[in-house]
Amino acid sequence: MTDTSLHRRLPDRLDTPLKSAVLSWETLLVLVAIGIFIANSIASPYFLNAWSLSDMTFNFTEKALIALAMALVIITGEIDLSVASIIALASTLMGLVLNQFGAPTPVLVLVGIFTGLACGAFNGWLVTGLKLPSIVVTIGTMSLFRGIAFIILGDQSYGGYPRDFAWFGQGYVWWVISFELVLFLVAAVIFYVLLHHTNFGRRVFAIGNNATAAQFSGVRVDRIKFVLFCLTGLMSGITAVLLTARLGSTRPSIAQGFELDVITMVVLGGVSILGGAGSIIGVVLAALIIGLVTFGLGLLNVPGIVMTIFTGTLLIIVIALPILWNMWKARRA
Amino acid sequence: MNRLLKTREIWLALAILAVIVLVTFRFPRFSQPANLLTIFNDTSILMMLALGQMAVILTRSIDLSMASNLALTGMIVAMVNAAFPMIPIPLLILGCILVGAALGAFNGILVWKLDIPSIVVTLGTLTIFRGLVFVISGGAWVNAAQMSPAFIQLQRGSFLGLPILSYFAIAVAILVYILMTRTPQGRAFYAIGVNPTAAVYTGIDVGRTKFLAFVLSGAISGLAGYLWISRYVIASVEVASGYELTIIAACVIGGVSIAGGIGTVAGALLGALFLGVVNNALPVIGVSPFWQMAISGAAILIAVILNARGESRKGRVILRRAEGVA
Amino acid sequence: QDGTRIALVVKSLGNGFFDAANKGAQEAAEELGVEVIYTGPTAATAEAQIEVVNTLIAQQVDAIAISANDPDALVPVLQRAQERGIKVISWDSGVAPEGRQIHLNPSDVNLIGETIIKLAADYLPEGGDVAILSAASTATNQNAWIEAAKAAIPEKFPNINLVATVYGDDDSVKSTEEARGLISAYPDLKAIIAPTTVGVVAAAQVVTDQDLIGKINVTGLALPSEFKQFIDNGASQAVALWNPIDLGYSAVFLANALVEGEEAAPGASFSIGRVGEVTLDDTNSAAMAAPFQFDASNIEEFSKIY
Amino acid sequence: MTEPILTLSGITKSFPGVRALNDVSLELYAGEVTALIGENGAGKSTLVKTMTGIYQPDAGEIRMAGGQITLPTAHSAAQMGITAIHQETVLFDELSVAENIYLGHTPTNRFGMIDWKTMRREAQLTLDSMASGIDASMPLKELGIAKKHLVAVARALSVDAQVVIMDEPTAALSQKEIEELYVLIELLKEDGKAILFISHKFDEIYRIADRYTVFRDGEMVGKGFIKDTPQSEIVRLMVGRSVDQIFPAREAQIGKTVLEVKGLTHPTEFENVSFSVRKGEILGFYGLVGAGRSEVMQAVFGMTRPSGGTMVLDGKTVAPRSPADAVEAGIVYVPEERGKQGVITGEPIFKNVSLPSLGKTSRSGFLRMAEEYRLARTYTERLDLRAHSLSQNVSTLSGGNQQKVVIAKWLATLPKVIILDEPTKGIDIGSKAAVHEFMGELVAQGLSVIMVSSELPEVLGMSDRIVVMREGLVIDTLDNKALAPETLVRLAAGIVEEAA
Ligand SMILES: Nc1ncnc2c1ncn2[C@@H]1O[C@H](COP(=O)(O)OP(=O)(O)OP(=O)(O)O)[C@@H](O)[C@H]1O
Ligand SMILES: Nc1ncnc2c1ncn2[C@@H]1O[C@H](COP(=O)(O)OP(=O)(O)OP(=O)(O)O)[C@@H](O)[C@H]1O
Ligand SMILES: [Mg+2]
Ligand SMILES: [Mg+2]
Repeated sequence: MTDTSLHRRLPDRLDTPLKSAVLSWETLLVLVAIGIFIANSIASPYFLNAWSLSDMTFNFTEKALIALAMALVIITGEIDLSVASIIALASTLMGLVLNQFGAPTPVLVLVGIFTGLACGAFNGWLVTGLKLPSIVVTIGTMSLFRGIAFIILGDQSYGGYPRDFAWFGQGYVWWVISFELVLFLVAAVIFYVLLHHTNFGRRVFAIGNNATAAQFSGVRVDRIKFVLFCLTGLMSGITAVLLTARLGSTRPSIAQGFELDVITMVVLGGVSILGGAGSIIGVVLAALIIGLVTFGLGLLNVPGIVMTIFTGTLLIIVIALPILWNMWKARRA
Repeated sequence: MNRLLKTREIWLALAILAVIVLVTFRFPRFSQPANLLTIFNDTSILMMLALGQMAVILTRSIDLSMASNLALTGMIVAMVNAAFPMIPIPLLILGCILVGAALGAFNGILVWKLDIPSIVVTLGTLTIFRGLVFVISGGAWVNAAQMSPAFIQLQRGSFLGLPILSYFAIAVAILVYILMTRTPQGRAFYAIGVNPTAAVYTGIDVGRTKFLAFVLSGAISGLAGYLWISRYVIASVEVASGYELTIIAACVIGGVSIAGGIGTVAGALLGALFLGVVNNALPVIGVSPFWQMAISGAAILIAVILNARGESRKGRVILRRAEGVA
Repeated sequence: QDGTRIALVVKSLGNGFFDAANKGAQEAAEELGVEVIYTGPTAATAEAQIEVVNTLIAQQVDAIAISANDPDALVPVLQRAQERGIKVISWDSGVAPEGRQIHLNPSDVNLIGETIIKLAADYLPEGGDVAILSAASTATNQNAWIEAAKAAIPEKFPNINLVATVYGDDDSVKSTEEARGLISAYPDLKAIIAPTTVGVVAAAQVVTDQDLIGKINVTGLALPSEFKQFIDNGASQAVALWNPIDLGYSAVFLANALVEGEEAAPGASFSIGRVGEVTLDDTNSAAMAAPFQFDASNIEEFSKIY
Repeated sequence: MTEPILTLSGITKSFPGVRALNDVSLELYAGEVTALIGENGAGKSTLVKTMTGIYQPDAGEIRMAGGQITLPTAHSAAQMGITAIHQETVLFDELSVAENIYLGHTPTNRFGMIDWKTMRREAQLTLDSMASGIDASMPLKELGIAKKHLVAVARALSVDAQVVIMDEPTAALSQKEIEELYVLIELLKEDGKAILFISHKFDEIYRIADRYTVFRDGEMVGKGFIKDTPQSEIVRLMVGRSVDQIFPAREAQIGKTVLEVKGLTHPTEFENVSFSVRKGEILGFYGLVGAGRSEVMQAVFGMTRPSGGTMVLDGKTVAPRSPADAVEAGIVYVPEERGKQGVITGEPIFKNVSLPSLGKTSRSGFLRMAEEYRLARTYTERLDLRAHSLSQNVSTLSGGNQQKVVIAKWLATLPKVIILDEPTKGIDIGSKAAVHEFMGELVAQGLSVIMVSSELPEVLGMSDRIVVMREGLVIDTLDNKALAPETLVRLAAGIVEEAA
């Protein structure tokens, strides 16, 4: 590093955008996704079929919707473990208004969404207002939200959702393109723009990289974190609508264990669990990969639990690979 | 100052007492020694696991794989026992501890050598370990009929009126207490949690210390694997599924700080005991079991809010007036 | 594709009861010359079962025979399967009629309900407190049996006092804890009735551990191979169960009949091979046989079979 | 001529973007105090860390008592008999004082168990020998900063060492405690220990050191005996030029009051702090470390909530509840801890600069990168930032250049008042001059500058008026006309009072 290499007039960047794109995490994920797609096509004759592929999307769209918002939360260095419980509570309250007051579909949807939002706001308040660590807060609210669902519903279930309500979880917009898939794609675009092309997104990254310095730079850290928890709650509420519509019934145990799948998607998508780095494209690709893996193995009638070995190993390997690669490079240097 | 440190545990102990007293009003039999011992015995496994988790959390890490480790070790030991009933139980227990420790070491190595955040590593092994349970068992359960009587009966024996299972918990608690307060290694767990940079300055290898914490939590999970299986006399894929969060909850209620460096053996034990007492009390006083989950969620939130209040009260004082006699 | 493929979807893999059913299903497969795919989720949840059904639809199997984790939640996906030309029957634990063409009850609901109470009452000549430890609160078949049992008590077993119904979720830990809870909450409890193979083992173990053999009688539905020791040690006097092997066997026969073009309608009767014949009722349900009782006299023999 | 106990030669150590040490050598002698002298960032602390096993040198060798040694860990250094009081207090708040002293070399009994009794007793003995008045069994977090520093000293002394290194041990101590430390150092000398003493205070050096070694920009530029060397010679070695020229002469165009702070109070940190700053003025804040200056500034900046007091900016009352409010009002703050509070490491230069000005560079909330680059270029080039590109990660910049990024960030918001907290701490000489020059330019443009500094020459050289703080109180506000440095030191240390 000599002085001559320092430019008087500072260039914007040295690497071309293309070069950095080629070397990115997303490229790695695209390659993995293509690999699994090909492997699936070879392994099962039933895979390459429009309806199969359409059915496959149901394996991930709901979780991926939450993963979009969760990615932002994790980028700021926080976490929300309560998403699955928010779904349970939102779904239960939808069932409650339906069965008690015979509420029509639009009201059901609003109840789902607002319950999610309220739960998210509660988490956000505990984290930013009371300055509590989010991992602990959301472990608590995880039991609390689902617990309320159990109190309301006990061993009962709610059913009898109207036909037009079911469309949210079972309907097709066009041919094999389901409403869930369309909603997910639209949400992905919105979140992509939000995170990568707005001031808000820029501040989210700044908080994740260094929350103190961000605050010292005039970023309203608490306000942004609060909004993000609300957003995660909102997406959980929307997911509650989809899932309830797809199942056509509500039990307090609905969506049990979703949270870990969602976080796996986010982390596999290249979002740093320590905060400050990640992309929506990565998360979308990770969701697709998980969908491909689980559906592909399902076609071979591999039990779900064995699939989790694949996803768990994939997670560790994909995270470890770049690290090992860097270590190897450093050793050679 | 020591008083201040101790208050957290004392408050928790008082809370537990309060629950017991309240329940006793409605149901006198609840506070009979026999019932209290039963609760203690019922909570033994959770107490041990909470101690293992505490060691990991002290080092600013987290182990989400404990319950899966427990299930895997438990399945292995159950299958070994079913196939070779003549292997003496102490040997099996030793084997469990070693297998559990090895699984923990796998987590630890990834955290130490590759510097992958522990939450990612253990999120991965959480699913891998449980998947392996299915793979090795082919999905079949090992049930009471296949286990040897010694295997099942060991923890059910009692000594001085207390079941053997309780002694396991007491032994683990004593060992961890000695480790945490009497050995340089134990203090290293605290040191790297309080201030990792300063720990390096004092010659502590941060990575290696985290590794050892994972080995410890793994070994305890392994031991708990045997105890769990022989207690519930069924080994299946679903054993203790989702229990990892209960373990963390016990730690949090017990005042173990998720940011590392703060936590005591007594706190973790009381945290687990609190959950145990509440779970036992609810059905007895006729509260619907459906309230149980919401109540433990609320308990976690209240505990963490109280702990945070306690911590934020200390502020640095630079005014001579405020410092009093300086 | 070549031969007929029938998927036998169970509530969760690794459950001894379903493994036994699979034995019978494979037997039927051989007899009929069809292929049986034995599958299911590892956790007994509706969501996981839906994913399994989705992949079966993609594989274009000819028929699905399912023991459902939830009677309603599986309806949409099973309807979609039917739209794609797949025959659907439920067995053991049913789905709502919209979701399937036939439901095969292992036995008659009322008969089972009555049997589980009778198992307890037989050994309580004076009467007394009994409690039920069920599977998941959402389990269709258990709920139906419990309803039937409650209905039978007032007339047929007036001195039996049902004090509580708790749910162990077919999870051995939860079941154990619920059983403990029952025992401490109801000091005068005389019997625990567990109409589930997981719960009954857990309850018997608790009774054994707490030295309550002779004070509390555990009974319900149990697999003889898993339960033998508790009959032997006296924690239980008698339990009952139908034959899961026959159940799996019959389910495959029914599914295959539909694939071969037979129509499911009230009143129609189907041959179920060596087990005999069943007739559909108004809801297209059929019942296989009365539950069979196991006690000290015959447990040895049956524990070797299933 | 005696042989040195410890010899370092050819030591080189680089960090990304900085060569902190370049082929330096150093000798330490038994029973003698060697002073290591050099400006901020000269590499002194880095050398200490290579001598204590915390950093591994890229090249060079360490010899002790004739033989070559390696120090792979901090533990091995302690075993070799090298101990240090580090510049940062590297202690554990949640642990007891005794444990802080002994962690890493705790006394154990024959079962390998920690011998708490011995530990507490020994720790208490060490503390008492320093007349510290600290109880070894209390938790460290209950001590003030000066006491904590004493614990760090006790920690170093608890190791049975041949070589004792002290990196600015007196920076946080009061006069009385410093005297105790001198006594201790004499005792160590008598014991035949070799002592390396790092300090920026010449009076101290001349009082206790026998030899000196001077570093400049990571290189060893001179050494010798203190007795034979005049202070001016050492300063010339240190800085490479004569001292008076460092501060730019400027003509103050001072206008009306811009910011008026009255009676600002915080429950634990400071009380009744009042001051005002005028247009075109540099207001210096002087005090010892821990005097509470940073806390006052952070309250003005909305970072902490004061319990009382008022602030008037341009005739309007302001009460910022967050830094964002303060920035909106036109008050900005360049924090002291650059890495933690100043730059967002992990993000490129242009994102750092544009962060508070996103409102200006974006259109209805959507980013416009081209605008960001333009904004960043405008301000970083004005500050003569040395970097390869605007997309370079700030963490790869040297300290001085990071500081420029922080300042550029704030200038882009067009503030009214800019607060600089230790603006040249850890900055190399060249950048330091640039920062000073730039402060002159800022006030010339009509901004108001508040400069917190512990460096006496800087305060005297730059300020129009000086506020002196001690223990959370404003002691005095002085016009910077023919002020004697001693006056400030005395006010800051409270020596006047004690004499009276
Ligand atoms: N961990 C690190 N990473 C990158 N650069 C570093 C690191 N530590 C020190 N430096 C750089 O090395 C140089 C020397 O720093 P060092 O702390 O040794 O200075 P010093 O002489 O002790 O200064 P002071 O008098 O302020 O304590 C500085 O430019 C500093 O920014
Ligand atoms: N009583 C204390 N306990 C702990 N840390 C303290 C205490 N007093 C001061 N410090 C620390 O010392 C540093 C300087 O303190 P502070 O900012 O209050 O004073 P200052 O006058 O601004 O000193 P400086 O010259 O360092 O700017 C800060 O990092 C602060 O956290
Ligand atoms: Mg230094
Ligand atoms: Mg300061």
